[in-house]
Parts: sequence; C-alpha cells; structure tokens
Amino acid sequence: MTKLETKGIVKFFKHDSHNLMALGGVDLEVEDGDFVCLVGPSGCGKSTFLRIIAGLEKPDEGEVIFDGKPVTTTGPERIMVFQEGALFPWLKVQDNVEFGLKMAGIPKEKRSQISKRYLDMMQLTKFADSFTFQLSTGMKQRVAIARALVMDPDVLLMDEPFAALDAQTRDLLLVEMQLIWEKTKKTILFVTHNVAEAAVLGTKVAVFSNRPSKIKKQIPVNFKRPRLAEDENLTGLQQEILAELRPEVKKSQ
Amino acid sequence: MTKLETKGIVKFFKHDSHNLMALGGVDLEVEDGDFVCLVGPSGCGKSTFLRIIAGLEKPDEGEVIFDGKPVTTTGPERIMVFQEGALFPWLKVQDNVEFGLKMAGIPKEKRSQISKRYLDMMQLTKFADSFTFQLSTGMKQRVAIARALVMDPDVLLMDEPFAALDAQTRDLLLVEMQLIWEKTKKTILFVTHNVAEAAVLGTKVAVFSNRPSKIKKQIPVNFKRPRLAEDENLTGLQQEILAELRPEVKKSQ
Amino acid sequence: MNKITLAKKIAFYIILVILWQTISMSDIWPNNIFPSPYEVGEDLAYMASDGSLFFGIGTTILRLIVGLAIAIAGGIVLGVLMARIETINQTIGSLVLGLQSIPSIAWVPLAILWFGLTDTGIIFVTAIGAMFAVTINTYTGIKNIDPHYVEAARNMGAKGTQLITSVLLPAAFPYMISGFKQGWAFAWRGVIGAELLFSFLGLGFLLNVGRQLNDVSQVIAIMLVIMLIGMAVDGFIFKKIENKVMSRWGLR
Amino acid sequence: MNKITLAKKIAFYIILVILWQTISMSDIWPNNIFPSPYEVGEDLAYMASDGSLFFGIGTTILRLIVGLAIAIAGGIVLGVLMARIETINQTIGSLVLGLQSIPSIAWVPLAILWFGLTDTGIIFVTAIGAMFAVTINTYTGIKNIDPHYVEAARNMGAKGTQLITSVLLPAAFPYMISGFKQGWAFAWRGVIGAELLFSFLGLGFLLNVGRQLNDVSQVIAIMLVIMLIGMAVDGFIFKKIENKVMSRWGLR
Amino acid sequence: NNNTETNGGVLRIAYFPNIGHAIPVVGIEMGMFASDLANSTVIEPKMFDSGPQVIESLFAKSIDLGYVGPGPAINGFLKSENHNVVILSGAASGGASFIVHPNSVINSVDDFEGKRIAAPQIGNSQDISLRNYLSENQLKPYEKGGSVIILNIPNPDIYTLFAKGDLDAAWVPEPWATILVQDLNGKRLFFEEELWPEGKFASVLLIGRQEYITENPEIVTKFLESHQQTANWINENPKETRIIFNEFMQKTMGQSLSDSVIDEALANLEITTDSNESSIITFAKRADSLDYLGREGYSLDGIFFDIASNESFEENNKQ
Ligand SMILES: Nc1ncnc2c1ncn2[C@@H]1O[C@H](COP(=O)(O)OP(=O)(O)OP(=O)(O)O)[C@@H](O)[C@H]1O
Ligand SMILES: Nc1ncnc2c1ncn2[C@@H]1O[C@H](COP(=O)(O)OP(=O)(O)OP(=O)(O)O)[C@@H](O)[C@H]1O
Ligand SMILES: [Mg+2]
Ligand SMILES: [Mg+2]
Repeated sequence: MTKLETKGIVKFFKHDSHNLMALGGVDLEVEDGDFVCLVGPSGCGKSTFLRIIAGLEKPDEGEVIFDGKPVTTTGPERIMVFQEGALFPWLKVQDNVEFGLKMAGIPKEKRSQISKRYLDMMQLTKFADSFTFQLSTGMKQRVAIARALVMDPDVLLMDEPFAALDAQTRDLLLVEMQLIWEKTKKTILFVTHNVAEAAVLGTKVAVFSNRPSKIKKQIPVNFKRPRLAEDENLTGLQQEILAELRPEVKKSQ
Repeated sequence: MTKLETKGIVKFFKHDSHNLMALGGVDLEVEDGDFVCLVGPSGCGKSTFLRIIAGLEKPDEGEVIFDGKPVTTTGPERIMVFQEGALFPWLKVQDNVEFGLKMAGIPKEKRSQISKRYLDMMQLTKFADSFTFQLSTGMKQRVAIARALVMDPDVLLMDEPFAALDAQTRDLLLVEMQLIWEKTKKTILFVTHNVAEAAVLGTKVAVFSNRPSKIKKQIPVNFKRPRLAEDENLTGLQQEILAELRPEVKKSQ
Repeated sequence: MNKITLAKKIAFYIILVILWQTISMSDIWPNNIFPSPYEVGEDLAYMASDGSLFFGIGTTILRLIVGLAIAIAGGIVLGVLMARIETINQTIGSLVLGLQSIPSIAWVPLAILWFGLTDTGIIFVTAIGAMFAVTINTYTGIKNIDPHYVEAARNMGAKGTQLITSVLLPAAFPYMISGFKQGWAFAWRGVIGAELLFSFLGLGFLLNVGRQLNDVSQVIAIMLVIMLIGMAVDGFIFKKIENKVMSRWGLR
Repeated sequence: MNKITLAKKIAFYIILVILWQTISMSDIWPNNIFPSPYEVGEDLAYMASDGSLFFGIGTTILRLIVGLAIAIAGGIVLGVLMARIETINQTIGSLVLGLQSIPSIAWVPLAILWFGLTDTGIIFVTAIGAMFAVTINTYTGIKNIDPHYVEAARNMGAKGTQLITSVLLPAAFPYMISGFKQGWAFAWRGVIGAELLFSFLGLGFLLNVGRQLNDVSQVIAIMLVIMLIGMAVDGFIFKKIENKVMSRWGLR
Repeated sequence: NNNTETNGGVLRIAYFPNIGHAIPVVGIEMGMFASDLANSTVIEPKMFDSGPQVIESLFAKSIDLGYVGPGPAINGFLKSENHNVVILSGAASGGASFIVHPNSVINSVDDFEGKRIAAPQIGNSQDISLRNYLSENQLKPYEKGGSVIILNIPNPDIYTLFAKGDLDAAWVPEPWATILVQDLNGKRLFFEEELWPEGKFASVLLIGRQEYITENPEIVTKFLESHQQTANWINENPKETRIIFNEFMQKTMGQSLSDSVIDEALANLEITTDSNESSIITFAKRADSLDYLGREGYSLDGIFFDIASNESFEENNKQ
C-alpha cells in the first residue's frame, strides 16, 4: 500500500544573482513500513526534500500525497528528526520528549506515562531529569528520536541523524534503529551521506542525481536483519551504490 | 637518529573532587623523518600529549627531549596543527599562512615569497585573498597545514586534522599528506581516532592504553606508498590495530 | 574567592583609602573641594543615623523596581510583536531605535509637564529609558533563535501563543537577559537622573541637596552608596541569573 | 529596503504626525503641555535659521567624539590589563564594576568642582560614563577568546605586545564592538545630561533653555534632533561596522 | 494624593528654601498659615529649587500657589493656557547684588570686556538684569558676538566656581551674594536696587492658578491675609526670623547658614507684599528684548489678579 508519494517536486532558491533549481522534479513512492535511505551529493537537495515532505517548506511545483490526500502544511503524522537534534536546551530530557504531547494539550499524567515508555526504549530513563548539555552526542540523538516517536507519527523523516557521532556510538545506534523500526513498524525516510549506513538500514536505497536533482535510481535491499556495519555481504551493495553516486559527486564539484 | 623523545610523561588534571591522572608515564622515541600515528580511546590524553610536546602544557613528571636537549616551552621547531584548524578569522588566507613569519619579523616581500610556495603546494593560490569563512572545511584544513609548514618546523604535531571532513575530502587529503611528507621529510606526530587513516599514513602506529595512559604497543607499517584508504592490503593491519584498541575503548566506557 | 585574592582586595582598598586621605590632607586642593574619606564616612554615618539615607535608598529602589517592571513587561511585548509582525517592525521598529537613543534625562522636562512633580513622573523617566533596550534585545533574541528550534516546534504542533511562550521566549532568554541587564543599567541611571532634576526624594535628591549646599563630602558619600547598590545588583542578581541560565544552556 | 517597506514607513510616520496634530488640536491637553507638530517644526526652523541649532549640534558632537575617544582608548587599555594581569583584575577590576554602575549624571557635581564650567568637565562626564562599559566588554572579549587562537599564536612565536595587537585585540573585536556601542549609548546620555546640568552650550543646553523658558515645543524639537542623531549614529556607523565585522567573521 | 486635580480641602504651596522666601518659610514653620486657614484647609508645602519647575508644576496642576521670581512668573503667565498663571501679590523686593572676585579687577562696567560673569538659569530675574545691563552699556555676550562670557548656572555651582577662581563676577540673589562676600572675600560692586527707580523692584512674587483662585475665593482671601500678616511679623521680628530660618535649613537640608550671613542677607532685601507692578512690566520688556517671550509678541493684560474686581470674590466679599 502506498503511504507517501511525491509527484514532480520542483524547488528553486533565490541566490544573489540567479535562481538555483535545487530539486528538478522528484518522484518517489513509499510503501507503508518502508525504510527508505536517501543518498546523494552534498547540496543536491536531500534536506530540502525532507522539509517539503514535513510541510516546513513549500515546493514550487509538484505535490506531496499522504494516504491518498495532498498535504501542504506540517502535521503530527509526519515528524522530522533534525540533523542537529534541535533539542530545546531550556527543557529537561523528559520535557523535551513530552513537548509535542504538551502542545497537543494532553494532561501531565498521561504525558509522563507515554514518555516513560519511549525513554525506556531508548535507555534514557536514568537521564530523564538531565539537561541536554549533560548528554553525550549519541544520547542527544536518541532523545531526538524519542521525541519524534512519542508523537506516534506514521512517517518518520530523519536528516543525517548520525552524522555527528563517533564510530562506536554510530554502530550502536545502527542496531537500535533497526530494532525500533521492527518494533514500531513506522515508515521511515532516512537521509545519509554514508553509503554503509544506507546499506545497513534501508529496505530501499534511493540515489539522488546532482542538481537539479531527481531520483536517479532505487536499489532494493533484501539481506536479513539485524545487519551490522562490518557485514561483508553488504560490500557488494555498497559498491553498487557508490558506482551510482560517484559520477554525481564529480559533477557537483 | 632519535629526533624526539619523551620520558615518563605524567599529567594530572584537577577535576571538582579529585585529581585525574590522564597520562601515566608515556615513553616514546621518534626517529628523524618518522610519521608516527597515535591512536587511543577518546579522552585517554592524546591531545594532552601533543600539547606537552609542543610546550603548550607542562607535564607533572617526565621530560621532552628534542635533538638531545630537554625542552619546556614552545619553539618554532615544534609546530602544532590544531583539530579545529584555529585559523584567525580576521586575517585573509595568505596573512594566516604568513602569521608565524610576521611574528618572527621577516619582511613583507620575503614573507609573501615563502607563503606563495606553500599556498601553491596546497593548491590554495586562488584563495590567497579569501577570508577563512569563505573556504570549505577541507580547504581550511589545508590552510592550517600550510601555516604550520611555512614555519619549516622539524616536527609537525597534528591533532585529528581530518576529523571534521567528509569522506571525499578526507581521501584527497590522505594522499596529499603522504606527498607532503615525502617532499618535506618532516617528522610528523599525527593523532587520529580513525584506524584506517593511521594505517594509510604512518610509518609507525602507536596505540595508547586507557587512562592513566601509556603507550601500549607500537606497530610498524611497511607498505609502499602512496597508499589508499580502500587498499585491501591494509585490512589486516587495521584489524591488528583494532584488536589492540578494542579492549582499551571498552575499559574507558 | 580564595584567601590570597581576598587579602589582595582588602589591601587594595585600604591603600586606596590611605592614598585618598593623604591627598586630602596635603594642600593640593582645598578641603571643600576634595574632602577626606573620614569626612565622607562621617556624613554617611550621620545620614544613616537620622534615617534619611535609608529612606532615600528605599524610595529610589521602589521607583526603580516599578519602572523596571514596566520597562521589562512593555519591552518584551513590543519586542515579540516586532519580531513576529514584519509591518510593526518596519514602522514602530524604526521609531524604537530612535527613542532608544534619547537619553532618559531628556524626558525629564516633559515628564514634569505631563505628570507633575510626582512619583509617576520619575517612574515614567525610569521606564522609558530602559524599555527600548529590553525591546531591542528581545527582538534580536527572537530573530537569532536557531530556526531548527522553531521548525521542530512547529513540526510538533506548536502554534500562536503556545509557540511564543513555550519556544520563542525561552529560546531567546539568554539574549533577553542581556537586555534586562542593559535595561537595569539605563533604569538606574534614569531614576537617579530624574530624582536629581525633579529634586523630589530618593538618592538623586540627596545628591542634589549635597550639591545645593556645596557639601562635596555628602555628594561623594551618596555616590559611594549608588555605587555599592549598583555593584550589589550586578554582582548578586544578574550574576546569579546569568550563571543559572548559562549553566542550563551548558555554556559554563 | 524595497519600495513597499519604504512606503509603509513613510505612511506610518505621516499617520503619526497627523495623529499628533489631531490630538494637539483636540482639547485633551492644553497647548503649552502638548504642542502641535507644526509648532515644533516652526521652532526647529527658527533655531536652524539663526544657526543656534547647528552650533549646538556641532558642540555636542565634538564633546561626544573627544569623550568617547578617551573612553575607548582608556577602556581598551584597562580591559587588556585586567584580562592579562590577574592582580589588576582582582583589585581595580572589582572597582570598575562599581564605577560602571554610577550614572554619569552623578559625576556632574564633582566634575564642576574639579574642572569648573569647562569643556573638560563635560568631556570628563562623557568619558567616565562610557569608559567602564568599554573596559568590561574588552575584558570579557579577551577572556572569551577561543584558547586555540592564543595557543596557535604562541606556538608560532607571538609574544607580549605582538600577541596583544595581532591576536588578542582582533580576536576580541566582535565583543569590543558591542562595548563601543554600549559606550556610545552611555556617552550620548552622558554628554546630553552634563550639558543640561552644566547648561553650557550644546544640545543639552538648548534643551535646558527650552525648559527654563517653559517652552515645551522647543524641548520636543531638541528631543527630535537628539533622536535623529542617535538613529543616524546607530544606523550608519555601528550597523556598518557590525556588518563588516560580522561578514568578515563569516557570521552573516 | 499628590495628583493633578484640585482638592478643595488642600492648598499646595511651592517655595524655595531661600531667604527671599522668608514669608512662606516663616508662615509654614511658625504655623501661621495653618492656623489662619485652620477650619477650612490643610496646607501642603512643596519645596522646589528653581522657578521653571514651579511653573511646570502649576501647568501640571500639581500645585496651587507658589513663590517665584518675576522672570518665571511672567513666563508662566504668557505660556499658560488662557493665562492661567497669575500674580497675586509681592513677597520680597530687592536682594540681588553684583559680586566681584577678589582676584579680578572690575571697578566699573568699563572693565567687563572679556570677563566671565555668572548668573542663575536662563530667564531668571538676575539673568535678565545682567543681560539688560550689558546691552544698556553697549556690551554683548560672547554667543552674540560680544566679548563678555555669561555663564548661566545654578547658585551652588556659582559658589563652587567662584571659590575655584573660575569666575570674575556673579550677579546673584541673597543669601548667595552675602555668602560670596563673607565666605569668599567677594567685593560687592553694587546692589541691583541701585539701578531701579526708588531703589525697589519685585524679586519674589506670589503666583497661582487662576482656576484654583476663582474656585476657592475664600481660601485664597484668607491665605492672602495670612501672607500679609506674616510679612508684617517678619519685619517686626528680624532676629526670630533668623532663628526660624536656620532651624528650617537644619531640618530640611541638614545644614544651616551662619548668623551673620542671614542677618546681612535679610538686611539687604525687603520683605513686602507690594508686587511693584512697574518693575514687572520693565522685566517683561527686557525679557522680550532678549527673545525670552516667544516670537509672537506679548501682552501682560490680566497678569495681576485683581481680587477687588473679580466676580467670585465680589460675591465672597458680600457674604
Ligand atoms: N534557504 C535557502 N536559501 C538559499 N538556498 C538554499 C536554501 N536552502 C537550501 N539551499 C540550496 O539548495 C541546495 C540544496 O540544499 P540542501 O540543504 O537541501 O542540500 P542537501 O542535499 O541536504 O546537502 P547536504 O548533504 O550537504 O546536507 C543547496 O545548493 C543550497 O545551497
Ligand atoms: N584543561 C583540562 N582540565 C581538566 N581536565 C582535562 C583538561 N584537558 C584534558 N583533561 C582531561 O584529560 C583527559 C585527556 O584529555 P585529552 O583531550 O588529551 O584526550 P584525547 O585523547 O585527546 O581525547 P579525544 O580523542 O576525545 O580528543 C580527559 O579525560 C580530559 O577530561
Ligand atoms: Mg542536508
Ligand atoms: Mg583530543
């Protein structure tokens, strides 16, 4: 069943002297429960694409169709996890996680009940009362994911959530991410510039072309889970993705 | 010939309630023209060690011996390239590169003659008049290296200079770094947390133990150059380094 | 503060007072122009013993608090409006920048005309001198909020007033504090200046009396009091708030 | 600024003036308390035509420039000393925080005593009100320099004065600018306040004359001039410097 | 309660802690005002230190009556809406002098060129007199292209600058004139009254808001009687006046003047309720020639409030 579809998304940006066409008609179909990894050269418009789906930015042409209906604004069924986490430093961890619930007017008790579940899932219970600066980068990323999951969205939009992590922490989260996906059966769009990451996580890897970007190729991934980053079976797949990516990166330089 | 030697370097840091012993007696001998890569768990004291050699920090015990004489202050023969680059944002690229020469009182013409050579070597000539914010991360790192090389130091101390770079830029600089080293015949101490990087660059890889740190093992690397990150010959070496490293990282967690 | 620092500090102030006493005892300046610290101390003690000092301090502080409270409340509202509604920013905003550069003392003549020689007049001068600093800092603070915060909040369903109180104001708070601090500095200057010109109770009035009577030692005594109160507010109230916010933001 | 913004701005000010005229023509306040914009304009024109306005502006600006220059130079030196020498910071530093909280108007009585009714006295008041803001911001700026800059510079052989002029001051410059800005705000307040109390030429003097003669429309006219000059300095000089520094630092 | 609206039961009076204001000081300190008005009105004294401030407060309706010099009185009348500020009575005559610094050589007006001469605020009576005196002697102030430097500064600052030797001379009211002579060895070149016909000119006046006056004829009538009686008492009891004045200074300002200063200052002025109308008209002419009265010309019609011919007072008198 098609959960989310984008049709001919075009996006221009004004730069000083000219108009930059960032997205040049992006068509993508995402099934319910898909885990789609998006890769592409730096600056090709991956973040912009996610932001358009989230409703944080308006496309110049094309439309985003969710459950068969076009959407144009933000909505609690499409929640984004930002690359920098964008946790609120003035709130404690638990209050960060409960933020969306509070905005929705859910009473305090109910809120803490829900947040407890996700803090648990993310192994953050001990840090519920900490401020965000007291967390390591990996822990912050987990809070950001918990904050998104709490909203119980149909679609989770993740923009390079692991880019700032060191290798050890990233390996850990790669495993956790797969578990979460299996547990919650969410539909996930996951942007990364790390090919190995895409191969480990995705049910499908979509490669963006250089600007004006389209989706150049979609590669299905069918290995059994949990997959590990070191997994030698994935090497071939990584090479395949890289082969698609390399000429685009060249063009972009 | 021994260029640089450290003998039983011990360093304590005051934390709120207790004294933390970061370095627990580090002994290292570096030959003239060596390219020593230092790896170790996060927080084990690699940066501290480099800073002590540079004379930016005083050890609590032990001494640094350079060309047979103990040194305790900064000197133009031991120049550090900082992880963040630490370029001066108020100076243009060329002025950044010439900074040390200016401090030494070398006249303007002579300065620009010298800096031109290194800007050239780093393929930065076109950007001599740019400000640092106008450079990409990779270019900034190259300016930092040029700024250090201009001082014509005997020993170059590099603290994770490539950590903030994306994969493509890093691969490029890995090759360049080897060329520079071959051209200039400098003695280099290079800190990294990336095992592949260490294997590609070093003539020797020194593995730090967890705090209080010592040098646990030194592994010589004898493959022919230029080596590439993808080089399958290096896989075995990487595994060897990782095997030494893994228990230390575990201890540190 | 460790013992050596404290000792240094005490020594410094003792030397300062001794130096002062020496200069005043030498005949460089006549005593009525350059009084000795002893005379100043005597004046302070006298004003303290007859209660006029504390009454003056109390009056000034009360006016300051009311004026500053008005300035902060008004400044925040105006700042938020300017940051959220571009038309307000383009029109009233440009005026605010101008009003901000009118020294609060320049408002005194108008304040007397409009409010008479009343507390209201002094509070008006105090508030108007401080309000625009708060406004500008609130505005800048909101404009400088990491857009990711706002987007994340909108994405999670925050809207309207909720967005302002739950996200914009707390996110802009570090900036706003420096607005409050600047506001306090202007308010403090404003209240003393107004009292001096209105000559209507308070520390500024006592300063003016000293001046009217050519009593330099009273003038210096009141200046010391003004200085000590200023130091106390800066050092206790603002330092505390700043430290708290900074540490919560992980900046310290 | 695009055309729509400009049009909005102009419309806003026109409406403001019309509103003002309407209120003054209605009988809410008597005319001597709330003069019409027409009267204020007439007063301005009159003062402009007999040259007293421009002479006043010139005098004030000259004093401001001298006072501010002294404040900036002195503030930088003091700030650097405090940042580099811990003993100075612990002793004089604690005093600076106190002196900073004395409203510059409070210095007027002493300035008259010490310097008489001279430009020097007014410049003293102007400079002393601004200097400590520059000092504190220079100090904070130097203390907040990324230590890597200093270490890199030392590593490349920078020492002593070279280190201060080539690294510390340029690195602290973004902070120092906000010190200059704050210093200017205090100096502007100080010079007008001093002129008002000294009543010795300048814009503050003209304000005082308006006040002494109970001429509200002259008071408002001078306030408008003060406001316009303040806006010009903020909008042209400081905005320009800030933009330049910000863009060089890559912040904009 | 110090709000802007008139309150029938309260009379708010402005005055300065100054020897020329002996009538209100004594009237209030001795309780004369209070006892004369006892059953109808509470007296609320308000102390000021400059005339323009009193006028501003009258405009803002935060006071009802006030004691000021002729300069501010004329200004107040002309600038007020419907000439609301009017003169009710005189309070003192004379009492200003021209004092020369001991180190300065000024023996007559011929020596004024290039000298620094101080007078209180712009528009104040001494300021008007000084500037007029200069122009009568074909001298111009510095800012008008002449050579005499006029410094308009508050009296205490004149004292300070005089002490420092920054001034050559000062045109000041009592008690400052006497203080400069006694404390700082100043030389009294002339008394201002020497320049006036019959040696008299109004120096302190009782003014008020016409609105208040016509609404409260009873209170005002009684107050004026009390004002007159206090003046008489002062003239009969100069010694007691000195003691009361000094106690008052000690109480309100924390300091007192020496007996000899007060005695001499009191002797140099005349406490009288005569408002000397011709001197006020002269003051206005002089102020106008100095551009102090606006650009549209002026008229003093109605500045002297005439109780005898006012309707509300006529009724009051009949009752
Ligand atoms: N607000 C904006 N104003 C102007 N141009 C923009 C804006 N946002 C994005 N762009 C431009 O659009 C293009 C796509 O940006 P986007 O951030 O979506 O790239 P990306 O694929 O996420 O890159 P990266 O992998 O580096 O994060 C870039 O060339 C960028 O310069
Ligand atoms: N100035 C300091 N004050 C207190 N403790 C310090 C200080 N500098 C370093 N340390 C401590 O010393 C230890 C070593 O720090 P160092 O920065 O040398 O580690 P590192 O090996 O470079 O780590 P990384 O790989 O994360 O850069 C750490 O535990 C750190 O907390
Ligand atoms: Mg992106
Ligand atoms: Mg390190």
